[in-house]
Amino acid sequence: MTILWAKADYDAQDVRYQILIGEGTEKKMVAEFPANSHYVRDVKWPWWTRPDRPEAHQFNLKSGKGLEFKNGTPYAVTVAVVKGAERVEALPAQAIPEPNWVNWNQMNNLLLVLLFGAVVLGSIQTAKQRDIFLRRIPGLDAVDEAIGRATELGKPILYLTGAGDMSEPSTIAAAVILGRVAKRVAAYETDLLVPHRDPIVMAVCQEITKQSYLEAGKPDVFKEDSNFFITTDQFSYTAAVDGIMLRRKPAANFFMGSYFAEALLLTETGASTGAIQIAGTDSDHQLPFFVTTCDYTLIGEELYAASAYLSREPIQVGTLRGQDVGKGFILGVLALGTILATVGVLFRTDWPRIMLDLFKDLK
Amino acid sequence: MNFAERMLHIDRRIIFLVIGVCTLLPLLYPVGLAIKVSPEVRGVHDYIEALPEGSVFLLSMDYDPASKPELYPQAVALLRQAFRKNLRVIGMTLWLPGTGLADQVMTQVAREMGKVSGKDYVFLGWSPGSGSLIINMGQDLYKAFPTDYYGQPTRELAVLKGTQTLRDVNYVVSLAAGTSGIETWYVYGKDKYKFELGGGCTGVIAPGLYPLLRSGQINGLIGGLRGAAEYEVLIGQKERAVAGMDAQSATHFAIIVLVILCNVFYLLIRTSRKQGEAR
Amino acid sequence: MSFELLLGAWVATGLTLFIFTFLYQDNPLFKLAEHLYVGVSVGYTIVKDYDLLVRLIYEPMVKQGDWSLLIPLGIGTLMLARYIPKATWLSRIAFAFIVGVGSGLAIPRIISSFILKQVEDTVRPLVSIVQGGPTFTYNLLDPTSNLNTIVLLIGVVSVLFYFFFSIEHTGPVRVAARTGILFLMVAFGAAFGYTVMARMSLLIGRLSDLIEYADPQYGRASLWLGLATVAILLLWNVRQREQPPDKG
Amino acid sequence: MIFLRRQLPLVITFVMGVVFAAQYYVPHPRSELMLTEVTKWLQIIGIFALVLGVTSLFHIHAVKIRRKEPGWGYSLVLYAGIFGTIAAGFSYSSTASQWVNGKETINGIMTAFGWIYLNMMVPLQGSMFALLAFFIASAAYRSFRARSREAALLLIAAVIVMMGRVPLGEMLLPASGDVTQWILNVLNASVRRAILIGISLGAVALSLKIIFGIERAYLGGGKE
Repeated sequence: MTILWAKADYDAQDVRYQILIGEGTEKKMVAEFPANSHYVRDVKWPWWTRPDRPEAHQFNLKSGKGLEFKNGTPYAVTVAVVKGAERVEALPAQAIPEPNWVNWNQMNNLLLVLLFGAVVLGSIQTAKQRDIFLRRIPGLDAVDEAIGRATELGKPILYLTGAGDMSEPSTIAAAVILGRVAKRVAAYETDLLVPHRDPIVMAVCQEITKQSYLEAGKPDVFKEDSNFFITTDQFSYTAAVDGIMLRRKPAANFFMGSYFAEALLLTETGASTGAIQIAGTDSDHQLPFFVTTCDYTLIGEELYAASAYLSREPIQVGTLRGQDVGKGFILGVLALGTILATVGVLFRTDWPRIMLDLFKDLK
Repeated sequence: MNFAERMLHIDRRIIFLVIGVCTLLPLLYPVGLAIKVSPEVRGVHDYIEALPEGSVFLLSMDYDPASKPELYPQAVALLRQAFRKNLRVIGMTLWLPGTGLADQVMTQVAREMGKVSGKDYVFLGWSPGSGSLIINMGQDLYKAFPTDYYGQPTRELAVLKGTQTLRDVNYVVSLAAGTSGIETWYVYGKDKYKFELGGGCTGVIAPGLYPLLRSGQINGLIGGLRGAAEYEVLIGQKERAVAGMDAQSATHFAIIVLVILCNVFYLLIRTSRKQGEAR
Repeated sequence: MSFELLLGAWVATGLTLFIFTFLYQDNPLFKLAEHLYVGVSVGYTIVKDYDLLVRLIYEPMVKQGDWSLLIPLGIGTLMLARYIPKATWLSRIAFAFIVGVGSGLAIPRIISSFILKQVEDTVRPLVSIVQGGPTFTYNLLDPTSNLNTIVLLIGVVSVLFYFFFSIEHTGPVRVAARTGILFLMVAFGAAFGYTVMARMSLLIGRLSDLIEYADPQYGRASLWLGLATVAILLLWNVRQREQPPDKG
Repeated sequence: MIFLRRQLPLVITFVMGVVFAAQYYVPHPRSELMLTEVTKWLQIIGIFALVLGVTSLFHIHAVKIRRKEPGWGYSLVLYAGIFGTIAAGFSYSSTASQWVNGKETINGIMTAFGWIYLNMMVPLQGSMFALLAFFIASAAYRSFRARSREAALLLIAAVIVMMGRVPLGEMLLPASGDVTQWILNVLNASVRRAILIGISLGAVALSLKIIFGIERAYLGGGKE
């Protein structure tokens, strides 16, 4: 419940306001504060819900300690001014608390969700109808190079899909890229090893690998057990994969998907065997280790982009396009917002708020 | 293979040995270097210091044994300060494997400060759901945790009197070792239930939390063992974290020296190769 | 000292040393400790889960008669249907519920905390009012000074440019994206440095425990067990050499 | 049947997603109550998800032991770990004269379960992660080369932060502490913010696609 009243010229530190409330005639004081505080402007109201001019006073009453509002019961609320021994009470106002159905302050949030949703769905539609340009991702050339080298050396290729399950975007991307790698590998008839940490991811990857061998015209060289499950436990998995690296000495190691502390244990061991290492992850806390220990790293969203680039599937390409539009929009907001905020300070005007408030996180 | 190349391909077990020795020696023979306190650590400390007696302080120990060396000293320091200020302390964890550690640290510090479970503090233990658990606590604490860790009904505990939801909590600090930690508390908790939030975390995730610190989503951040050492300095009880800082200094310098050596050898190889090409 | 504490010290020391043998190379001692680790943590989870089942389901349902909890119980059971080949599809209903609620909860909250809030904090005026007049503050140590606002803005904008995929990186975009890479590298370097600190702290924690257990009151556990571990490793190495290498 | 198998999950996802996204904007007590209830359900369902993981682990090692695959002895150790911990978790503590029931301590007295936790689980997990300290050092030695301008920047930033976060560094190079603060607070924060915005857009897009049934990979397997 919000109480509002106009600013008075006697507002000063030594004058105090009291808030009184009661059911019927009996009123009790719930708050007292200096008269030069509790202005509307102290509270972050966006312009579309601001109840009064910024100079007005406001006080928020909430159910809580010593006060329990019942919905539908009328309450009498009033404000009193106290200065020294003087005390003036204003006429009480009637108020009936009603629960709100909509939090109007957050409408900018909803607006963004709807806008972004429309952009993403729209981009997917567009991608289904025509080609959308995607820039080349330099890391992908390294993939082909690594496969080529493994073939020359006659050594296997190790591909990891990370710690995530199929609901994570990075795992989905890792599975898509595996398809592409498998197709190349099939064409060269090189060995492929894909140890897994999640049974469902393994099942999905098995399908994808099989499909790739078919597409490469080499279904006869496909081995059912190139995808295999090790364990869900982080360190047992790591120890086992490290063992594979040391014994089989793969010529190329791929680390795609999401990773945790095990990342360094894997890439360091891989580097010690002299393999070409290519990583791609959106786990930003592990990126520094991939960047330093691997020959090439797809950073963050680059992983999603790589999978869209390779698959050319309209849904993925469209989503990527939608995200780009979103980023462009945010860039615009940042630029325009900074200019407006500066103008606001320089000329001490209030109108830039009309736009700035739209991009504030309000409750 | 020349000398530089051989040095670059040195058996890594020698490096392991160097690191081991550099950690062990200062632990055995400490020097006691001075520690400077950073503003983000002071943020948490000063906020607790300013809380009036009887305020509700919730400490969520969201870590597992793997992060004990960094976060356990932080928990000890925070609890000591909170108990000294006579705050009402609520302990809990979002990480299942951390339950025992959290229980141990609460019991130990409480005993040391002469505090009683149920009256001065409560340990709620663990419950699954992370984000949904926090929302649940924001709606009704007694429903989210019908009993505390020891099976006492929360509704009847003196320490929780008047604390029905997260809205009634004055300050929350999450000591986090990863996801289901500070961000979770912000997104599902502070965002809606408007308590003040501070954080402590392991060194690995600290850089990622700086945007939240900058934008005021958390009012302070204790980062890693170093942060814990700073906190121990602030509350004037120097212990494990401060003791570890010498070893930390030594290992950091060992690594810096290794990096410099690596680059020297690398440059040597590169120049000799260039000369070879020129010939 | 009680027997429990003493035994605890010896077990903890032994297991720590066994794990550290991995630094030498993968060996049976490490494998033993590692499998024990997995076993104990799984056992721990099971015990805690059971306790929770009692607290969250049994007590509210049977003692307080909150039968609405049958719904999550049912959905949870559907998840287990994954093990029955013919009924696997039932588990999809459970996944659909979890993922649906999760996605719904996430959308507005992510927009609020990670997009709006971050944009709000990046958009700041490039001048400040100091003593009534507009001034440009350039204190690097104050994160909110105008100079840092500009640096921050450049960083955010250039890194966002690097992550544009549907336009070619040429001309000004290329310049922005290159700047973005430089910012990325500095941030990664900082994170690396910070992580070094974290990992070293863990090692310090383990080693200070070992030092504590080397005390005579624990029967010098670390020293004796350390010697034993080294001896076993040597023995194993010798046996390993005698055997043909392709076994095990 | 086809509706049940294919359409029903999508319908459930859609309804749940839309309802709980909308809930955020509705502060009415009834909508809050619904949120409380369903989040509690999610907590309970979470337990079943853990069961899934544990069963698959049980299965794999049972197979190993039955087939006497190489290293099956270790699988026995694993089983011993599991059952030993469970037994301790449900044992009777004579010192506290009470059933342990999964408590590490009872009235401040450590139980057998607490003993296993403190003397086995804590040192094992801690040591596993401490191994990383050694690996990070060897990674720094072998890979931290100034191969390019970018690599050099990374290296310098890392060295400054390593110096700025320890007392010795601040003593030798007093500015390193301040520079570290600046790198973390400004440079690092700006990059993280950009990555955060990018990944958040990705996450929102994925959530939207899941709600509208465009993305179905989480349901497992493309075929039905």
